[in-house]
Amino acid sequence: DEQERVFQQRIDEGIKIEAKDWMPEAYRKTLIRQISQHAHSEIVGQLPEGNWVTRAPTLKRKSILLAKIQDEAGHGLYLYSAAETLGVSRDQLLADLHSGKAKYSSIFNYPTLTWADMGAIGWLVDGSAIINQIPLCRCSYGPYARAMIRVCKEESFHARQGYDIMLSLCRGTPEQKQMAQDALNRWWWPSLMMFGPSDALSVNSAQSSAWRIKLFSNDELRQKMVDQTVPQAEYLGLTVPDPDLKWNEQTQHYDFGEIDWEEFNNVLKGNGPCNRERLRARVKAYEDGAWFRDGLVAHAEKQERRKAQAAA
Amino acid sequence: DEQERVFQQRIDEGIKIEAKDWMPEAYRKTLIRQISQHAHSEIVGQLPEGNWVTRAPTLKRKSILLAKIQDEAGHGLYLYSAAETLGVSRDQLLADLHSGKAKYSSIFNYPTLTWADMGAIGWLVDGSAIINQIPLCRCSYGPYARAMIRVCKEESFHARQGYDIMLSLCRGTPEQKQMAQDALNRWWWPSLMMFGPSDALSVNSAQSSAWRIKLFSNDELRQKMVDQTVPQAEYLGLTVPDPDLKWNEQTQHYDFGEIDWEEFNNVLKGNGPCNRERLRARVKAYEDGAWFRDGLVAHAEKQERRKAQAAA
Amino acid sequence: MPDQKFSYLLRLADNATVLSQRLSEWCGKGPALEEDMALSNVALDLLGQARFWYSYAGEIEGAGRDEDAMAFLRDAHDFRNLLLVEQPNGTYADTLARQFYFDVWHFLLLQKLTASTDPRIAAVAEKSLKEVSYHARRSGDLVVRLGDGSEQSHAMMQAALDELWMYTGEMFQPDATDEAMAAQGIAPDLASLRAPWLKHVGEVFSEATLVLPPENAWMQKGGKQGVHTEHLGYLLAEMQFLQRAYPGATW
Amino acid sequence: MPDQKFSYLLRLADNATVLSQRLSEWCGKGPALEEDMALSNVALDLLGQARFWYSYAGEIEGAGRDEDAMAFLRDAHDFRNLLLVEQPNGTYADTLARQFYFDVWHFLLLQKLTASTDPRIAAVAEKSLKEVSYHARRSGDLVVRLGDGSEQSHAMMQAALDELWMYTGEMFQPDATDEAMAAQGIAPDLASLRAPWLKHVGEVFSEATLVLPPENAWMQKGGKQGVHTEHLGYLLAEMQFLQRAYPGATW
Repeated sequence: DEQERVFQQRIDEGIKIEAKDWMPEAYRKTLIRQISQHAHSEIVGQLPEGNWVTRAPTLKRKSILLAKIQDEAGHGLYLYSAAETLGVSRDQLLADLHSGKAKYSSIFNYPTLTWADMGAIGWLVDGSAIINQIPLCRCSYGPYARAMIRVCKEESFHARQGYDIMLSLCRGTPEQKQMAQDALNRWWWPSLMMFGPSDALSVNSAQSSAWRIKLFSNDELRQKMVDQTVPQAEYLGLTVPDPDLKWNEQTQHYDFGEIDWEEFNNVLKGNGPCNRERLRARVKAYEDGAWFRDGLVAHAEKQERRKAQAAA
Repeated sequence: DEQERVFQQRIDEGIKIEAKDWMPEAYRKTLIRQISQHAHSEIVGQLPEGNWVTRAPTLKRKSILLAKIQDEAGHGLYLYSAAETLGVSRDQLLADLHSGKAKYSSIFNYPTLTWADMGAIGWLVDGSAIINQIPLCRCSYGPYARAMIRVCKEESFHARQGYDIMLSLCRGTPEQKQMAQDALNRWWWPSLMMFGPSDALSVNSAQSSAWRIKLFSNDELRQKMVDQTVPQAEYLGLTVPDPDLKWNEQTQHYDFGEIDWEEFNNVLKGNGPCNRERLRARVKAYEDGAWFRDGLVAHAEKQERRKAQAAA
Repeated sequence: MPDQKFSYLLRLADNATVLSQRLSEWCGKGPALEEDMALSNVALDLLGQARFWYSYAGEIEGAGRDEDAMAFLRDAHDFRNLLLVEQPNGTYADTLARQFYFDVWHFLLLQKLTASTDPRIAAVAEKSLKEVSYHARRSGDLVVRLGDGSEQSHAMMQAALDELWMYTGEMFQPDATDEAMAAQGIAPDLASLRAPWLKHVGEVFSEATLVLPPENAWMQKGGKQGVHTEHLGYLLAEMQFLQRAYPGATW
Repeated sequence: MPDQKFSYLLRLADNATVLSQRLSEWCGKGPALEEDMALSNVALDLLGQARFWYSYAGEIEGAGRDEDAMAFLRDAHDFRNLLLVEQPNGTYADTLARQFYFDVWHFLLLQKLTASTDPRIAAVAEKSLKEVSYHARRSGDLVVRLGDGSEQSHAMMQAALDELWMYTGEMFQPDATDEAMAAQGIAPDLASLRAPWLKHVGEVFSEATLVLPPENAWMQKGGKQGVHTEHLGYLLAEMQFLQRAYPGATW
């Protein structure tokens, strides 16, 4: 149809789509799903790190971690706002998260067991997130692209901070280095899984590519992450937990082992170590906070009425 | 009246009153109040010590402390049973505790702030309790006297264990000794207050004496505690926090300073550091446990019905 | 291979320590005085067992670590307890569910350990078995009475038992340490405990009018290898505070 | 008397540390995203202030203790914070009530400290005052909106404010340290803060349609002298775990 043709042409010409522009319903829906999933990930992602804020080992590290989590709440806000431009409310999005209908990144269903996990999450998880997100700064939907620009700037800061934690641990006592290695062992594979199923199994990618809301394939991005991270691990003196990992002179990339997709699918299905806790923590926060939100609304309404009465 | 005369005569002759014997209503009421207050003290008294079970410094100390608190629950049981012989139910007694109508020993409204408090409570609080309770093993009401015999035997064990904690601390590092001194500083005066107001201000004592449910005056017992405890403190190398304390050659007792009865009355009125927490913790335990108790009752009733049906 | 035996003993000891720690959190807060006393009893038995296992482990290690060094000076990743026992107390139904699953397994395990080729393990198991057979009787009995009790107690027991089910798989999943112990006759083949456990648990569920969760449900694992849930770190921070804050002191 | 100044600085630092620790327990669990961010903001400001005060205290002491030695290697009886700030988070209403009482006092105190005869204290106070004036505006504003909000929010705010009232007396009760500081012009006369505090708090209560608890109510005390409530020990056990478990490590 003509509208769709014009719409696709704008995208092909690199013109941003804005909230008030016409767009195909499928484009709107896909974007809402993608942006809200991303927003939910920021919000749920506060929890595994929040688990160590009260136990951060120094006041400075505590400040940095707290500020990082605060940034994540901020990212959640930008992204919910971006989703709202597509005609859905934050409350509706949260309801979908709480009911289990909407997803968030599976990586946050793993537990944070030592302080080194704060390093590994920054380094590997934020590192992977950035690789995923940088292309989205150029995606076709304007509000999303602009939100991603802000997000990426802060994320790269977080990734550096995470690496700095790892560096301190690796230069520290043998126990600290062991902690760092253990964290790498536990977070390596889940971080690779963050890029999603391999291209062969990935659905819906073609349409998303055409719409320019998916700019690289999962496997391309995953390879980029491996290539970028392995030398960093070497610099730390840590061993990547993959016996098949080796540099390939021909491809000029690292070859790496087979991902355990059964584990990936299980975590996705709700069987990760912390799926239950994460969702419950969010639902509890929301439900416990109902009186607070309602109270503020009640006050605002009273003020409105008073203003109206004063004006009358 | 004749019944009362005979009753008093039995008491004077040292014959025990038993549950089925006739007794004046005031005797029954006074006993219920006294025994239940004592039972409540055992139950509430679990809380300040329970506060350190999870933080006991060795497995052995943890076992000893846990066993001690278990004994206290047991004492609560004996004492509630003794009170029940007077025609009141445990549920009614607990309701009175929870509503604030019944009292428990004010000493448990002080916080336990360090491990040394486990020592000080055993040494000073259980020590004072024993001095209070030993005479009651010979009180006029049989079920109460028999409960007290069991209680006192275990309490003296607890007091020794508490002293042993103090001894270890006083022979330990300077920080540990400081901990012990600090605990003595905080528990000394409240322990003296456990014996109640000074005789001059004490009400109802005459009748209780005649009934042989109060065998010594508050001040006599308090003096006994001071005389017994001061040399123990000296052996530990600790300083009793009373500048007026000194041996009196003439009386062959220790003279000691004025008790701050304003503090005593304030704690009694509910203004102690932990009155609110203690009572709330008990009420919460009781309310949270309602489904459990109800479930057991429901099961027992089902079993009864099944038995009746099988018999029919 | 003393290293494997050392690891194995730590598992026994850590299970007992962590579970007794959880139980002692109930101190003075149980639903009835009788329950306060019974829970303390179980906690005390487990503490006693932990002390035996730690002492033996320490002797095998030969590095001079006593029971308290073992319990208070290892961090979470060195703990080898089952995920089940570190789960928070929750409601009293949750606490009972956790206890019931563990007790039945513990009983079956100790029963086999009485025939261990290691005479010291056999002796401690013998002594512990008496205690644990009481634990298992008690928790099973309560599951029956509450499951077949009021509507509310039935619902609460079912929810609690469902909730913890995913932590039971680990009890029967042998790893290299378990296999080495079995090969030497020191400990039984773990997998062999599964059928009797399921049978006993199933009977209790049935008497309690409760529904057994699906046998093939997804199971969590990692505790025996030191990969725990987020709960253990908090438990240890509290439990170990004094030993950590006053290193070298005698208490 | 550097010792008195050292003690005084610890009070300022410990208040900030303990309260920021409590606030950070809310991390990711607030009633709205905006609140999560605002609480983190306040916690971050307080952490920053704590670091300044600790560093200065460490310099005065001259024993080589840095901010982390102060925060992580002292036990509860050495902490000098007000009882108010160590109280558990409770509901969000409890957290807000605690914050409101503290913020107003903190603001009034810092305002006076900007005129301290100790130039370093004056400078830190100056910087902190900007942050804390925002804290006090924010918490006062929320008390008004929730007090004059729904029936439920009104009831919850009133209950929370009543509940914590007994911990406010200590803020205005000078002891020897406070008096020494006042005599040297380093800090204000604490008692002089009471009237303006009551005035401001009273105005907020009134705008919030809340009832001010009785001025002459019984007040708890002890925090400034190191005699705390039972809550602080648990807070520190958690907060200090890593520094205690890995002594001497650099993070």
